[in-house]
Amino acid sequence: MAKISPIDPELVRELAKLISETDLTEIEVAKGDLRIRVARTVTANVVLPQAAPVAASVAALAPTVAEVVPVPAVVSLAENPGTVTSPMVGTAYRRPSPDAKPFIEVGSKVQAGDKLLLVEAMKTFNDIVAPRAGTVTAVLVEDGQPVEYGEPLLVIE
Amino acid sequence: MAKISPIDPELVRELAKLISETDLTEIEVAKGDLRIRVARTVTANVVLPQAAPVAASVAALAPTVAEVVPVPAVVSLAENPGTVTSPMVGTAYRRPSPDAKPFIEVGSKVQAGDKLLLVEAMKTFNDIVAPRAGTVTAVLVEDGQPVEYGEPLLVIE
Amino acid sequence: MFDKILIANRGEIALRILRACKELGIATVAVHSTADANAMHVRLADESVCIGPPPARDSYLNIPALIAACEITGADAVHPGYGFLSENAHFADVLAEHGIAFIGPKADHIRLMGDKIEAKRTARTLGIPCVPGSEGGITDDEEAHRVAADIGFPVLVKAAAGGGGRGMKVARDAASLSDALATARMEAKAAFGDDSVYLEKYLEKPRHIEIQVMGDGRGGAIHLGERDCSLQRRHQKVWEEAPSPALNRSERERIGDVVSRAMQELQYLGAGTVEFLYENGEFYFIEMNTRIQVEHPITEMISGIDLVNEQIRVAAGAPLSIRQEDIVLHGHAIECRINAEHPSNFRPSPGTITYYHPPGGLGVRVDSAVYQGYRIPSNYDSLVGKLIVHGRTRTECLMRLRRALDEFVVDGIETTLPLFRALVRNQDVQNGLYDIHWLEHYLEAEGPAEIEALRTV
Amino acid sequence: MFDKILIANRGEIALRILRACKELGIATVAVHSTADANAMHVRLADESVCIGPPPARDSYLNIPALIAACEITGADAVHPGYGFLSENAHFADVLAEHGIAFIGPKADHIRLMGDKIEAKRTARTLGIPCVPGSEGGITDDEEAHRVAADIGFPVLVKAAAGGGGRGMKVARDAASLSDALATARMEAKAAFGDDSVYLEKYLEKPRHIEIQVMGDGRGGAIHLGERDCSLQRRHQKVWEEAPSPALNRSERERIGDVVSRAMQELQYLGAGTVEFLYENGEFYFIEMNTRIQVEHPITEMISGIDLVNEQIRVAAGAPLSIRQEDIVLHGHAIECRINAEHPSNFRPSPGTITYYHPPGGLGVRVDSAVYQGYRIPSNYDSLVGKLIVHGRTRTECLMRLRRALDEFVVDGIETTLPLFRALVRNQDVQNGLYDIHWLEHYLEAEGPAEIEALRTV
Repeated sequence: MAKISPIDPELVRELAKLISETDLTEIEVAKGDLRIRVARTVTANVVLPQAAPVAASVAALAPTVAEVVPVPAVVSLAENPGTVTSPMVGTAYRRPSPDAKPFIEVGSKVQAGDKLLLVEAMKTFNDIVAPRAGTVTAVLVEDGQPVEYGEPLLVIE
Repeated sequence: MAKISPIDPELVRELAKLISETDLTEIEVAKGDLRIRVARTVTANVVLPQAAPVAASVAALAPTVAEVVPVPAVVSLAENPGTVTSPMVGTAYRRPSPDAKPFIEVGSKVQAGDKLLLVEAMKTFNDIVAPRAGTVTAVLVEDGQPVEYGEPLLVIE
Repeated sequence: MFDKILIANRGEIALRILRACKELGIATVAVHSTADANAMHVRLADESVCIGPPPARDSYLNIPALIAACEITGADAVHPGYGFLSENAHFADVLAEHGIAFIGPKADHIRLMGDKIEAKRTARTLGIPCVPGSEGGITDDEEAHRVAADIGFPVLVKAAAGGGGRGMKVARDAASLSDALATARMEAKAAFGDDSVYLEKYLEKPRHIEIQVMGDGRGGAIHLGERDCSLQRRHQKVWEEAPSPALNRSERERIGDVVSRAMQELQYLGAGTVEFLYENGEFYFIEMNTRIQVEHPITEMISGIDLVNEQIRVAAGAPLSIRQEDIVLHGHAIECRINAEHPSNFRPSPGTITYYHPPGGLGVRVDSAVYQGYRIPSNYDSLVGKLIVHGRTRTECLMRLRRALDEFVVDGIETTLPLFRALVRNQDVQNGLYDIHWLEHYLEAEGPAEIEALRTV
Repeated sequence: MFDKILIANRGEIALRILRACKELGIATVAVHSTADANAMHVRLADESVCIGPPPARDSYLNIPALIAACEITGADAVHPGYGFLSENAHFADVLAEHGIAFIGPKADHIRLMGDKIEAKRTARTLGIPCVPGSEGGITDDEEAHRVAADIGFPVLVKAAAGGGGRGMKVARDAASLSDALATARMEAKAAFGDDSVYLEKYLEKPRHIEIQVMGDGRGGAIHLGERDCSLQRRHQKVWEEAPSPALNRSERERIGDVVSRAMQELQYLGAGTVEFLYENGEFYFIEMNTRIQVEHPITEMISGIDLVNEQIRVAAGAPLSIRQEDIVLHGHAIECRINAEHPSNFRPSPGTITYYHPPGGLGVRVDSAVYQGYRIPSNYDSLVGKLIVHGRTRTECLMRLRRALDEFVVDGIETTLPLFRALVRNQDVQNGLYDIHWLEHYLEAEGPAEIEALRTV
């Protein structure tokens, strides 16, 4: 025990290099009875409470606050490559006319170019078509729902 | 194990050196039944640029800015247990009268209670005496220099 | 004019004075305790001197330290702000002995108004209306009825030797006066061994109305209208407005005229405030504050006069920059004192401000010495800042205050912002229908729930 | 009054409009590009709609998106701010077709003033002074001398077919006119194959002076005095003040009267600005802006009129809230446009604001949509905020501006704050002695060194 140091500085240094290179926060290695664990706390990201406080205080104060689009959700859905977002502000419609049946439902198989929805803006109905083939796994808007630019409409997987 | 201290200070020191060298915040090493874990909290320096920007902009803008007491220096000196600080605002004098020689010089050996300086405030001369015996290792004020509360006057080691 | 002014105060008022000095081209010396080394006024001053440890008695109230700070910096005048040494006649005397100007009234006037009994006597002599009552003790019921009829019901029957509420009875009409007299006498006899009582007009729902005055010390004095500071909690002003929603122009001119003539006679110097209770069209003198007040900005907003600038000028011997006839009051102003306190239970909340964003835009003024990253020390008062809003009408002012309160962000500590968000939405406040008891009642009733609802959503 | 206003803009003017709406109790809709999702006006609005990707043509200039945003939110009016669609008559027309009010002038007036030649012809018809010159081309030297004597020297000889400075000569007196004519003709002939020239009064050191007007659209119109915007860099206003240090009261009233009568005749609706060059006591029309301007706050500060509030009211059909005779201008106001640019070489400096502390206190107004942690996008203009300062006199205003600039902290990006710190200390600026070329000359001479010296110490 006393004779050899259990520490292999080179090993630790190597792990340290790896950890910073890979952006990991922890590496644990075990071999035989040797176990080494290195960790690094990512530099406390001076989290400026930007959005939170202002939004909070505003929300607190405006009892008439309307539904604000839930930005975080939008962002994560928008990042999904299968999400079809609205190319414009307007009103989304799921069927060609009030009596018709919807263009698609969850589970519908679509080909690239298939009509999925209409978005009406300035009395003009704009077709929203499938960018690729696949199955509709989620429809995120109601018939007649207002949508803003970039708002997720549905997901094709 | 019970006979000898399980702590090997050298080992810990070695790990400490490694941790600061590598910018890690944690290292854990286990070999056999020995397990050592060292960690370091990187003081999440939420560096709020308080003093700096304001001071900078002020300094930048007031060409008449007077000498502002270098607070950081004061703080570190003030933390030295041998530092004698001014108990009041006033003017420090190093000698009892303009012609006399200074009470002390760097290198003077002093006993607790020995007179070191005078601080004059409102035409009253207040004795500054040695809080303990020792050798004067630094005199930080000039004769006739204005001093503020808590300003380091001299150091006795 | 002065060359260098030492600001013998801290917090927002120290910054307010510093700004006035800078705008006059006068050099500034900030003094501070060790707890205030990072204060905004210290950072912005031309020079700063640490005058002692955190306790105020060892620093901001430490006269020798302040004199020494003047001496080592060569300051030729001291502005005391409010609180601390601002109404300390001895401090004014000591400064005079050292050849340093005190930016405030003459020491004699500080002394006079500091003695509450002497102040009332002087007010009466100067023609300032006081609470009417019997001159001295009354032992005769018939005399009591005569006096009561004279001052008008309701009257308060008080034990002449009394205090602390004992032996005090309210008589609402002549019929109940005899009873009240008998009971008060009995209690007075039992409590103090003396059954003589005196009568005083009883004010049920008074407002707190104060008149801002400014004098040149040589018999020139003007008034700048009133402030209504009725919204108080534990005798602390919370919300102030100018003009008062309760006064009309002729009332304003009448009381202003009385007060400014009194100040002329007194040869008053500098800024001062004559405080009154006001009920049913009548004013009753309470006291006079011989200093700048926390709520002075609302008067500045409606009069266009920089009161601290004016204080400095007249202290330096200059005449008043304005005559009474030049003063035109424009619009309406409200000040909210935002404290580092829980908004409904008022527990102090010192700590570090982690995010700070003051409101801006037209008609919005923020007087505050805090900044993001500033730690509010627990040694002093809890004032975070004053939000002052001006509008062309009281309605516009209230709407603007509401939007400014909605923009104001102070994180990391509790503040009384939600209290003000509740007040600005309150019907009574909107209608200006409140007296000095209103806020206490509100806080005992629906207040806390309404305030809590406006903290976060 | 409107129930819900959609603010078709971003940045500080979007926030300015939002504040006016809140103070009128009108619900607000913010629109924004994806780059502005975290903008202050978005956070403070009652509702917000993302209208497109960062490029302005796809978002803030995207008329169908804005109409759709009105439709899905039920907004009954649109305030266009300045820039973007604010002077787009087509946008006003489309809004009208959709039954949505445009908070701005009638589309015809936008169109009229958007056509520079038509605007000048109209101005002349309405009695607004323009740069005098020959009516058309001159071929006869004698006629040229007669016209030159009439309009006064110096005169500019310009090729009638010309442009781009070619064929332009300045004649400072009658003696040099013949030479100038000959040279100009020769150059004109060579360049354009046509030697006819025309004469125009040559302004050597004009100031930029503009008159703020407000009309009710039914023949009621007032003016609110002038703004002096002579301190410009590359035709961008940098520092504006009101009133102009160069105008006296009678000049102000004379030009104000001319302009307001013209607006009455035009039946102009809403806020507008008539811009002039001013030299030797004479005004020369440049153009009219049919929108609220960046520098509108200085007029608000001296007039006490909330211009955006007034815009909204008159757009809703209300009469003007003030008559010409009610307008009294008080004191002096200066605005500094603080940009995210290097202060002496003006390289844009987008990025994240790591520390933000605006100045406060008496007479200081900050109109800004930034906050600590805000990232200034590189897609739009670089305006960080406007510092607007008011004082009872120009001197007080300058002193206050200086102290406010000293308090202002914006870290993390370069800003033009040091430029203003240099300007407020400059003797010419202090004396009000500058023309539209002054700032360019200053920046070519001692400016950069002085500005750099005021960046940090």
